[in-house]
Amino acid sequence: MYQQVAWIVSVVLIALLAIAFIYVAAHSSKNGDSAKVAAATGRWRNRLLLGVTLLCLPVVAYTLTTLPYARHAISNMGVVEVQAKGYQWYWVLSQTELPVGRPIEFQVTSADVNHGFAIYGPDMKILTQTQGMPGVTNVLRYTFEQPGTYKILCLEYCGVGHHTMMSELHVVAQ
Amino acid sequence: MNVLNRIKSPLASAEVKVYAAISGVVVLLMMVFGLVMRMTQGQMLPIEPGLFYQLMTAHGIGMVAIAGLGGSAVMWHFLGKYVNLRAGFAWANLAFFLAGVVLVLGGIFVGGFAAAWTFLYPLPANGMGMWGRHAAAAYMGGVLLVGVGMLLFYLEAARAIIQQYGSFAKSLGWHFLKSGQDAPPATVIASSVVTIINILAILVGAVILSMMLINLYVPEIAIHPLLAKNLIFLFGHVFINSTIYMAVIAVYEILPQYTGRTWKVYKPFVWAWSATCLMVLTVYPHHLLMDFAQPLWMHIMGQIISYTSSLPVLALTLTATLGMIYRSNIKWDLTSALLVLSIFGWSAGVIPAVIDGTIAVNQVMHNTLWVPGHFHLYLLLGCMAMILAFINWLSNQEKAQGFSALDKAMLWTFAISAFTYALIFLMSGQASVPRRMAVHLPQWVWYSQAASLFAAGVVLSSMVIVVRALAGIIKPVKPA
Amino acid sequence: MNPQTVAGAGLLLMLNIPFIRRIMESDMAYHMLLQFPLILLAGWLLARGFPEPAKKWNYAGVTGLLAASMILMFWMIPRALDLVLINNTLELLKFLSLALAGMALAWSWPLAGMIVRGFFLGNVLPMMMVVGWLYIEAPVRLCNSYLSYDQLRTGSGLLALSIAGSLLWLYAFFMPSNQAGNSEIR
Amino acid sequence: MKTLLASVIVVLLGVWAVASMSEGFELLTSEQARRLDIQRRQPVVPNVRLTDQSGGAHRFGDWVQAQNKFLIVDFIYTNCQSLCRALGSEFQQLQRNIVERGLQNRVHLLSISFDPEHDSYAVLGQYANHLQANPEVWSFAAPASADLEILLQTFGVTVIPDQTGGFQHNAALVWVAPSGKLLRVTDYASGEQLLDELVKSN
Repeated sequence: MYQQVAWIVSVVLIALLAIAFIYVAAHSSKNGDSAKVAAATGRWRNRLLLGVTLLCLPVVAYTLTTLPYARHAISNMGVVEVQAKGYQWYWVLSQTELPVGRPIEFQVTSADVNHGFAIYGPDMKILTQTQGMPGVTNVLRYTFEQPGTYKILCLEYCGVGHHTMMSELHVVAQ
Repeated sequence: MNVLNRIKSPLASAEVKVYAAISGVVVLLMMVFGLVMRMTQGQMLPIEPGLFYQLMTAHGIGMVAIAGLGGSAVMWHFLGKYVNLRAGFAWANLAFFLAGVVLVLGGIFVGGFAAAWTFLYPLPANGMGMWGRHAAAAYMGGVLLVGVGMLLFYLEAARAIIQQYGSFAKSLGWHFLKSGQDAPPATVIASSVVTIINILAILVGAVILSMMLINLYVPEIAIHPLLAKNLIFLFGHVFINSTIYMAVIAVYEILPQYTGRTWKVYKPFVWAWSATCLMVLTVYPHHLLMDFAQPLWMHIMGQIISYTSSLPVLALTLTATLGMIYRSNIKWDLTSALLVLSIFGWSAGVIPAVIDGTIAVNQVMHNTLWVPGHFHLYLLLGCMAMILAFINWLSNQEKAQGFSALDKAMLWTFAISAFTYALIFLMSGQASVPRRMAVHLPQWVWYSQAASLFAAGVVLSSMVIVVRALAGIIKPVKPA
Repeated sequence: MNPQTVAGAGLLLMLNIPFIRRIMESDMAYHMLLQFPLILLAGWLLARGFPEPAKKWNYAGVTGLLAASMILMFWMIPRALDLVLINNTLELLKFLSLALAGMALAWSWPLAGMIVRGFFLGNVLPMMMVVGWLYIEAPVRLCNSYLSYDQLRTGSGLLALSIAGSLLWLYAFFMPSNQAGNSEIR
Repeated sequence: MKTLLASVIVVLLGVWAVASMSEGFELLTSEQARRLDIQRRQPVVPNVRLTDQSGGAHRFGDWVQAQNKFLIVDFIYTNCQSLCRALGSEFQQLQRNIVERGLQNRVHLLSISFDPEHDSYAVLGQYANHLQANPEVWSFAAPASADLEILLQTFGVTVIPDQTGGFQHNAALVWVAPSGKLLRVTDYASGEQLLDELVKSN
């Protein structure tokens, strides 16, 4: 979902930017009054700064309300705990069959170097991720909504076997 | 003390030309590495993963270093018009740079080191037989040497700026904010910011590199991986950002000569650069948003500063550039076209970058090809375009030239190829294709194949631009 | 005789009184963070009474500051810290070399310009930071003769010193420099 | 030019000094130096008087040769709250391992107390019981006070009193050959790995 939003917003904004450049470049040959243009530039600059601020403030504020970091405040009722440990180049998971609809808590760490722990859906799109770091346990919570086969890919470069480091999760209805 | 009487020969000095020539050649080589990587991922070349990751490491560190060297050339050349820089330090920097490059390349291609240019602890010590600790030491020692050279370079810049302006407070224009008098030139402001942040970044880099070197030989002395990651990204992020801040000086200095308008320094400009100085040092946590163990306030700071750090300087540079060319009767040639293109590339790249700095998006985009997507926009289409423009400008005796059909063809090939190439990265990121993988899943291969086509376009057009420019630079200057 | 020289010599002798030496070396933090700087200070004071020797060999203070940073680096090796406690020759060498480093600083710092000073600081400050951090992070004791708690304190002290030094150095960049216009800035 | 020459000399001197202190950049701490030194020199255990946990008196050197086994030695004191516990559980683990693999006839564990004032044989006996040490595999001993110094020196153990009335000491496993030579010193958690090597070597 976020992928689509990010892509569409980026493309639209880049296109607007390109239009601005093409428009200005197309009007670059005539000799205009420098002072007037400078004044207009100042106005545009202020509009842009104001516009960007007005646009970004709510976005920043809104997106900060849903953070993925599992905090202690969250109730532990009914949470399924899964230990995940990365090795060069495989995952060791305490269980790979998981219930649908229940919050799963992945406790991710590593035995050697940094790894990335990304959960891919059956359509091979990333659903969520965290880092697997030696000596550190990152707690990732996720609730699967559909049964099916999910994949775990390593998303942090970890040596020559990095691209082979994949595991499967089976999410089943209870 | 009159600034004018310090201006040396108007044309570039020997050290600037050598910097520019080396940058041009190495950029081409690194671009070829990039093309080979994309073709390997597109299953068009039978390259083993071991070699792929070596190439990836070389491409990363090579591009960072050469963007640094090319940016230094721009800064040295134009800063030298306002302050008294001594060439010896540029040569010393180059000597350290070349020695470092030899060690780095030796570590990679002789020693087999392939821990990516970010040398994330503790991967360099865990080669799993692909490389030994001497290879890792050669690589990290080489990076350290490059850092020592750069430190000398920036110390000389700091010395010269302070000698001319009295202090960084003055050269950043803080007095101008109060009095509105006597603004320092844009070049001096940008150079001061880069000097400050890069001296700090290099010292931080030296700390983490030394620690990792010690750890390599005395493994009992362990480092906390999260702390190490913080330091590495603080160093890496600041250094790569400042390459653009150096290269953009080319826009500030060269574009006015094409339009006959001046790049006026006004208060928001001073504000924006000073704020950048602080923010660029504190924005790096947006690389660590997926390290859940990091304190929460750093994540939130990472997201907020991601938004605030990139936008001001950019918005000002963007509007100022557009205002500079609008109805200006600008003389178009390869140099001016590349410079305008570079500001587009920089601005365009910031958009996906800021979006990725949003924690909710980072959750599904971190370490996908979205990341190289955004930075290829502002490094390839931005920073590199600035450096190519600068090289071309030098080769034309720093004058506007005619815009030949070949120039036009190469400009458009470069612009369209580089833009599309980066867009394919973004598109792949949107489709959750991971970055830094030698082998892609079958359904992802076509992205790489399409990207290879445009990468070839980038290589081809850059090669023509660089080779023609080099010929101009090497040619002895005719007495006027 | 220059009173500073006398004070320096006196300080050096005082630090050598076995009783004081034993106290200072009983704790790692005193050893590195008190005795070392005091010997440096003694050397620095001692040198004040003499003109800089051999300026030709010490252009812009390069040689002196290089020597000082080399000596400091050597005494940051944990093994060296351990060995001076049981090896008298090395203990003597420690006093001599650190006093020499102090003298080199006194003679070379005024000769050095911004760049040489910057290079010296850019060398010594990260080094202190590295060593301080290693002392804090190391899961094992790095000096067999000292308690792990001492090691932690010493590390924190070194780290604090180097951060303070860096901030001070940064601050100096923003201060109106009295050297402005002085073409002697190197 | 003279400055350049002087600087080069200074740097060379500095590198030489650091290199000699770090045995050619191989080590930074005296603990590493001690391990390397023992591995190179392979000194013989001193023939000091030891009292074991059942009160039996031996000469260390003679005892090793009489046993004719590989010896894994660690140094402890029974009042220890921190490191020795880790050592203790490591030895328990090793003891299990040795029994499981039937290596009793080839490897023996020995914990030596460096606090003979307090650790009489009775105290050591209690300690051994507490750790469920099997006397066939794992012995405890303390040297005579007069011999302590020479014993610690040979094994390179440094003991310093801490603020709480205990001691801090370097913890490691020392491998002694049946001939009485000290072979090498390794981390306290590396016992299993070395047992593997021992098994493989025959």
